[in-house]
Amino acid sequence: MADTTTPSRGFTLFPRLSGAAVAGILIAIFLMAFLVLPVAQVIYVAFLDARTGVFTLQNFQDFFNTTLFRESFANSFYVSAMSVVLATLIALPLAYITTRFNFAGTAAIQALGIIPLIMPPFVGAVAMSLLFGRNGSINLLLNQHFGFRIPFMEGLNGVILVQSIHYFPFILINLSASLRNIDRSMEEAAQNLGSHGIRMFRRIVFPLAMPGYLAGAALVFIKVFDDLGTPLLLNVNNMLAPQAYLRITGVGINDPMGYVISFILVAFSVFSLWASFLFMRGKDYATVQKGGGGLSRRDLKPREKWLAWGVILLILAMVLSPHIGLLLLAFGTIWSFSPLPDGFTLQHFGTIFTQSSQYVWNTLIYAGSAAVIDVILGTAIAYIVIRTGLPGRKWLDYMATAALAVPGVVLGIGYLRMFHGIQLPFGLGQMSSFWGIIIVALAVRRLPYALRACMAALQQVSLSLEEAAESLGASRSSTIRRIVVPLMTGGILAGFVTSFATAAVELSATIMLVGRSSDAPLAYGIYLYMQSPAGRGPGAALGILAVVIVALGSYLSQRIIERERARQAMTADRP
Amino acid sequence: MTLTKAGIRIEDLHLSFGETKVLEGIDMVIEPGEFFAFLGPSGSGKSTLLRAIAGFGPTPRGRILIGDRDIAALPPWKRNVGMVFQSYALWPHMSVRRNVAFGLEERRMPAREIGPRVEQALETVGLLHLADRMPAQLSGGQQQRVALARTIAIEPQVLLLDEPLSNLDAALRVQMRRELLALQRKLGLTTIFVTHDQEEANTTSDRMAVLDRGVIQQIGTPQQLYDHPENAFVAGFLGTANILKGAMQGADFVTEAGQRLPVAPAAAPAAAPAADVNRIVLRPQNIRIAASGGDIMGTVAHREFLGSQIRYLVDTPDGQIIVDTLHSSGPPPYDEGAAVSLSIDSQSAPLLAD
Amino acid sequence: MTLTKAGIRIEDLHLSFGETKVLEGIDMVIEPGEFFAFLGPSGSGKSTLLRAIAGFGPTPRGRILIGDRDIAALPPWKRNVGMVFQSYALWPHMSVRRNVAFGLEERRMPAREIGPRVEQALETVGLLHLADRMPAQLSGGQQQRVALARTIAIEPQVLLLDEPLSNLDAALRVQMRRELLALQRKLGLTTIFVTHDQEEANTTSDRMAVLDRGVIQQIGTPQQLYDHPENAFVAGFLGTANILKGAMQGADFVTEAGQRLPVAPAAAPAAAPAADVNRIVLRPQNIRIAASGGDIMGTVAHREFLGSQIRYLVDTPDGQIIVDTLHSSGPPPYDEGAAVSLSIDSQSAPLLAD
Amino acid sequence: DTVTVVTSFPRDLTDPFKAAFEAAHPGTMLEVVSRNTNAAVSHLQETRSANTIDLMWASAPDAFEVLKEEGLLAKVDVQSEGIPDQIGGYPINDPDGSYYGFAASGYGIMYNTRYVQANDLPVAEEWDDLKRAEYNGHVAMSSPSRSGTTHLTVETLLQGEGWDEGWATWKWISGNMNTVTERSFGVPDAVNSGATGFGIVIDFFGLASKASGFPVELVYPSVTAIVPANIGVLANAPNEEGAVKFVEFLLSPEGQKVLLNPAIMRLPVNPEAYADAPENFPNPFSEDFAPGAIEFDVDVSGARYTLVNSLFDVLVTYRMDDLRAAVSAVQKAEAAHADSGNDEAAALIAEARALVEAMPINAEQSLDASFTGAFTISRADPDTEVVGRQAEIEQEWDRFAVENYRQAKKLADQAAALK
Ligand SMILES: Nc1ncnc2c1ncn2[C@@H]1O[C@H](COP(=O)(O)OP(=O)(O)OP(=O)(O)O)[C@@H](O)[C@H]1O
Ligand SMILES: Nc1ncnc2c1ncn2[C@@H]1O[C@H](COP(=O)(O)OP(=O)(O)OP(=O)(O)O)[C@@H](O)[C@H]1O
Ligand SMILES: [Mg+2]
Ligand SMILES: [Mg+2]
Repeated sequence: MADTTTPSRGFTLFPRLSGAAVAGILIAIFLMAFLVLPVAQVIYVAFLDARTGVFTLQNFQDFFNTTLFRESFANSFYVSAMSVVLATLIALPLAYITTRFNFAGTAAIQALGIIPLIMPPFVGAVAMSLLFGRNGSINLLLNQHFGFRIPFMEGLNGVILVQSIHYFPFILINLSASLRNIDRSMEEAAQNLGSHGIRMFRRIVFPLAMPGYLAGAALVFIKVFDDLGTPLLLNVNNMLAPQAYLRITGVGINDPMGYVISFILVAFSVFSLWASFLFMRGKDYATVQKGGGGLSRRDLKPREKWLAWGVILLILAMVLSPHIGLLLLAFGTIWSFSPLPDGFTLQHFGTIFTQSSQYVWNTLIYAGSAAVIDVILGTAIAYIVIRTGLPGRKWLDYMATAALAVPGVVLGIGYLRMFHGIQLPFGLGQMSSFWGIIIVALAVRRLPYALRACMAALQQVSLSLEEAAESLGASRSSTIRRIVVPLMTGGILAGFVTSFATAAVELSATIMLVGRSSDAPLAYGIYLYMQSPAGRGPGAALGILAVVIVALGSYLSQRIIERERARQAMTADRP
Repeated sequence: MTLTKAGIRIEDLHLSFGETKVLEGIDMVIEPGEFFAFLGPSGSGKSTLLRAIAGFGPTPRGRILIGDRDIAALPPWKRNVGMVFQSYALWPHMSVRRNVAFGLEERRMPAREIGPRVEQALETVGLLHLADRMPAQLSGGQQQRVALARTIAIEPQVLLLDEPLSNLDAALRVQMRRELLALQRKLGLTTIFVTHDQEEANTTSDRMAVLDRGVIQQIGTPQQLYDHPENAFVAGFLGTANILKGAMQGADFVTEAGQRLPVAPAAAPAAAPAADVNRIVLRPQNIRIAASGGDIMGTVAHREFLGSQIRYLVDTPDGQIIVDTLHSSGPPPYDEGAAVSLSIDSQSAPLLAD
Repeated sequence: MTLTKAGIRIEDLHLSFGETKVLEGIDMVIEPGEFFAFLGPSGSGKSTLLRAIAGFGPTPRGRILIGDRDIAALPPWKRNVGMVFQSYALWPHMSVRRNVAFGLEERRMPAREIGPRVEQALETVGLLHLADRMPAQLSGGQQQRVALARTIAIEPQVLLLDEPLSNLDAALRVQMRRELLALQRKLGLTTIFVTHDQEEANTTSDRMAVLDRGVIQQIGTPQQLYDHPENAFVAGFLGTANILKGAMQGADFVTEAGQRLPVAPAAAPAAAPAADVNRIVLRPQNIRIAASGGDIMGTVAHREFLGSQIRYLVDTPDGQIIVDTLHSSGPPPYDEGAAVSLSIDSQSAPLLAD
Repeated sequence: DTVTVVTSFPRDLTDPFKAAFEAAHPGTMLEVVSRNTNAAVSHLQETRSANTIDLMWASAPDAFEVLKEEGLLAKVDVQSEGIPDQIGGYPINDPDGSYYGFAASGYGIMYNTRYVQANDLPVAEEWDDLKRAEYNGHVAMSSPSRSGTTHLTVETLLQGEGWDEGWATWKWISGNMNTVTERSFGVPDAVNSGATGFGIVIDFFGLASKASGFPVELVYPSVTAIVPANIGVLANAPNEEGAVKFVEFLLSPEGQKVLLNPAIMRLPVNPEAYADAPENFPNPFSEDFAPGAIEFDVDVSGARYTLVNSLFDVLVTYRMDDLRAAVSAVQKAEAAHADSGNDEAAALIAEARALVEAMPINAEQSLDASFTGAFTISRADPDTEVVGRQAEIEQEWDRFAVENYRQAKKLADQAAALK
């Protein structure tokens, strides 16, 4: 503090940059190098005349002239919007009950709530169709006893159902984190003025939790819009993302429309995000300001308790059904055209047991590191966007979020194009086949999840808490480290859990980048099994293993959140 | 809403946060329509008691009755008590107007009646012109007034105020206090007011309770408490007091330094025999300071300008004695270090026994 | 940290929130080691000005110098000004002890020195016994004291306090005020204090500035401001004032109702010629009330018990006049409706011109 | 000494070969990198500058064609004996020696016995059977653009029945489908789990599923495509010598025997290997296997490869709902007038059928280089002038299909409404 010289106005080679600016520039470089440029390397053909290679917008004109694409756009939009609605209906009661009441097993329910995100590729689809398909268990039973079927999985509605069951945890996690950040007195004031229950939730609690809800809802919307796996597995082709995928990945096909669609997906994702920003603008939702603590929890009356359990179990049964199917698949022998497998066996687990420890470790390392990178970047970007005036800061957010719209293959091919042939030092070999690049790819693809959570968390921290630290002499970085980050803990952990859980079962980018089978993660192993009829059981068993590992991880994080919350809250609020 | 005046009766109320006992055996009766104050030092349990009446915080042991109804088991929103929070607790996502309208909307009041009611409440607190701001755009005092408007708008049966005026300047405070009193009288609201400011408590409340460490020290009208404090805590808490040790000798109180002060028989606490009296409470304004000719000699140790008064701290054989004199324009007559003589009007000075 | 005393100079400071102008042309010099107060009504811009000095809020136009250094461009943490926030801003995730230790840790003080310093700061605010609680477990006043302890612990060059005592009771406030003053004197901290309580400003500050709507009305010592207000706002804001309209006739001031009041020549504002004088400020304590024999006749409209004083609102031909009398034990002498007569000590009453 | 192979084959196939190869060549390690065919091709294309892979090992002949076109395959000298030139009319090895067939697969109809029983369906044995109304909603296949082997099936029918008849067959079959899957493995999955009754699949999916215990059967229709599964050594292979060693092992009698492993179930290309085959194991070299097998014209197939895929996607995959609606309307109308002798209705139905079957282009156009060039940019001959853009043409076809299907449904509904 002694050498507080006034900044010299003389000639300097480098302009003086604040720490935030340096961080911003570094993040921009990272995103440029590992997202924008690789993707641009692939999708620039959208702007080229397919034959002459000269710049043209003709392809975009073709896009808008094509009925199929216009229909696909409308379908994608409809499916995304409806998925948000359905996901909200699922997530709201869970978030509400577990954060607002003293409820046994809150941590367990919150951890279970994340499991739907951990849907291993391929196996999930098989499990779903065995349960809900036209000849799945439920329809077989219905048909047998009542003579009708419910088309759960057919057409766009099937996509909506599966997507909302799959992605509602985004809303659940972010909304819960937000709910926990609301100052107790906000709600007491409302109760005092005669409001309570659902009404109070709608008018006071929910609006205050809006940053978290919007973060989750935006994720669900954009993710569903950009997702290709689920529609493809349900064989729904006339949506945008599957169209892009089918056109990009056909062997030997060189159709520029795939890249045009990819570009439009990215642009639309950024647009949706911008729209959600507009919605949030000028709304200051920080309520933690006086050193008061956390939302208060109420005890449930016995009747309410039964009701709450009923609702929760119903929802859990619904959203966990794919995993129940997975479990049956993993323990079942043959399961074909019957409500339940013909028999049960432990053999599939025996099969994978000998081979999968490598997969497990790789998955933990890849997904764990990627999630750590994500929360660090997410926190930094959130801080830069919300708390600094750096020019162009919003673009960090747009860029990072655009990753949602980039199909994994595109990123994978982009990485190969960018990094192949770059020899790493220390005998690490080719950059493109180095396992570290898988981590980077996972981190880039899952960054939007962590970022949204971090943004929501920061929005709820009152500026005056930071100002207090600064006035006590804490520099920006120290304030961030000691005040901002701890106060964001809930949101950061939420981001970590989502990134980790989803990265653990990611396949599309990794399958391009895995150089050696000893570097492969779990999802890759599942893929290997699921290529043959005999591999279905072991594949499902490996899927179960993935789910269990990730669920354990998220349960532990949940416990940490709960403990942290309890430490801050009034001691006597708990039983 | 039927606006029958409702009294409050609190019986043997105990409350603790985990291990920390915060309220211990509170008993009090607040009459219907009364303006009642809780006065006490920081951390004495005022807010906790108020919150218990409103239905917040840990569940207390004991009974709380509003009118004839035991409300201890009712949830907050069924109690029909309005509360102004010490931390304001304005909802940041709603404009001032919508904050104030909230309670009325919750009561399903027709929209066309809500508008005028809201404006009237904002008018009362002098913030009508800021009705469309968001809370974050208001100063501390303005936020506090919005919180007040929000609660009075619903005209509750019982009004609880937790230091509602602590962030306002004197002029505004006096004005708000009058408005509040007028409103209270008009509606006949039973009102409880938490404050640490005894002038505020004195001027507004019909009666008040002095709390210390979760125990009620005394209940009475402001003047009763001021003139007949039952213990040193109350005497000291309600205005500045010089408390001199000594004992009764006949009709006089003799200080430790031997100064003989004549006292009125009514000054001794009703319950205590004269033999137990061991302290006398001398109010600073009841001591006259002069260059000479008084009862007690001393030197001015310190002088403070209070505005309308000048306060002298005078060292005497009986310890330091505080003396207040009215301030007229110009330099105060006695400087620090000056030798002065104090004459004491001890006729009505309260006496204390342990 | 070198503890050279540093003065503060503010030159032509303007600040607005978007369209709303909040500070307009603030100029002031605060001497090194001075205890300075900002006084003003709610929403007048006190907090905004203080925050601008600390480096928060919208960037102002104008200059702020601490010592000789223009700090307007420095980030808050390089300014070495400690600030206590009106909203406390305690960190909910840290215990009281860790809240207080924070600033010291940031200054890289060795751990073994931090412990005692923290305890000492907590001792000063009387909260050592609660050192291991979390902020949410404290009462409002306790939270405010932690915020204070947190700031004084770092012994900054300049100390900014935003209503640091507003949630404390009178006794504690007086005590804290003394502690603060002692600390300030000991360390020679230049201190700025925002308050809406003129008694607080009077008793602690060396000088003070009265703000209204973002403009400084007057700067001076408390007694200067009280005795020689430059305008009606200052006169009214610093203590209760009866302001009567009228005009000078020779050496006397004649009220609108024709009452002739002799005044001292020094009472008129320095700048204004006698012909412009049109109002006189009468302090309530400088008016004596009696059953008869005074200058002005009136009836008691209202009576308030203030503790050490009794306040009468008396209706007279010159309007309602407030009169304060000292309270001794027993019922006050005049009831509402009683006919009384006021004698006015107008010799030193300040005069105002527009 | 490590040989690195990139493959789309499941573990069930690669593990036995790895074990057998390493046993036969002690000291040589087989490193298997698994990728689906698309990813493998993209990967090889992108990493050509510093290739780390020795061998490409996969089914789809078209993937090898792409690699060959781009010069990614090395021409190596491989010693093998007893392997004929052709199997089922399809050449086993690349004529230029860029890649080698090591096993053959036929196409067949796989069905779930429980499903068939529950729905009381007859077993479909020929492609034409699948056109019948009773199979409506019970069939699945994958899109030819997603699976090279499916493409061969489609093309086989087009060559065997002729362009227009071939397409007509595919459209009527497709009208009975409940799904067109994106992965070729999606079809056996659907049949195995009973989601659908019949699947058009490559034979080993059916054989291996049955071997794994699923209640499924496979039948070979008389017109079938026999497709070799291939292996090729990559240009600049880091270990070319080892790579050749592995190819030779694969083609050797020991290697061919591994194919009969119940989890693999592919047809060896060496006729002698069938001597050890289990009973009822299909033998493509036998007389009675697929008597209707046609002489497959590889050149025709190659010339319109992407065009056929695109045509199938636009007319069938992406317009599944419209096609299904039209087809079932026609089927209903036909059922209603099966023996009513109503001429008006018959005429309407015939018109509707013609609309469903109508194709936007004819066989000649499908082979016109200036037209197909729009679909094969990278492989187009620079001298041919290309007319139109793929997107433009596809939009045209799409309009054609939607309009025809709509019209066909209308006419069929009209017919059905007639007495
Ligand atoms: N973010 C903001 N946007 C617009 N106006 C604001 C904002 N913050 C404060 N103001 C306005 O600026 C004025 C000065 O506010 P400031 O907080 O400085 O008042 P103050 O003097 O500290 O008042 P108090 O004693 O009530 O705390 C007020 O009228 C307030 O409404
Ligand atoms: N959650 C809690 N856990 C433990 N102790 C608590 C908790 N909340 C309050 N307390 C303690 O209870 C006591 C009474 O608190 P309360 O808020 O009622 O004080 P108060 O009289 O309103 O004081 P103030 O004037 O400072 O607001 C205080 O000593 C406080 O530290
Ligand atoms: Mg309190
Ligand atoms: Mg303020």
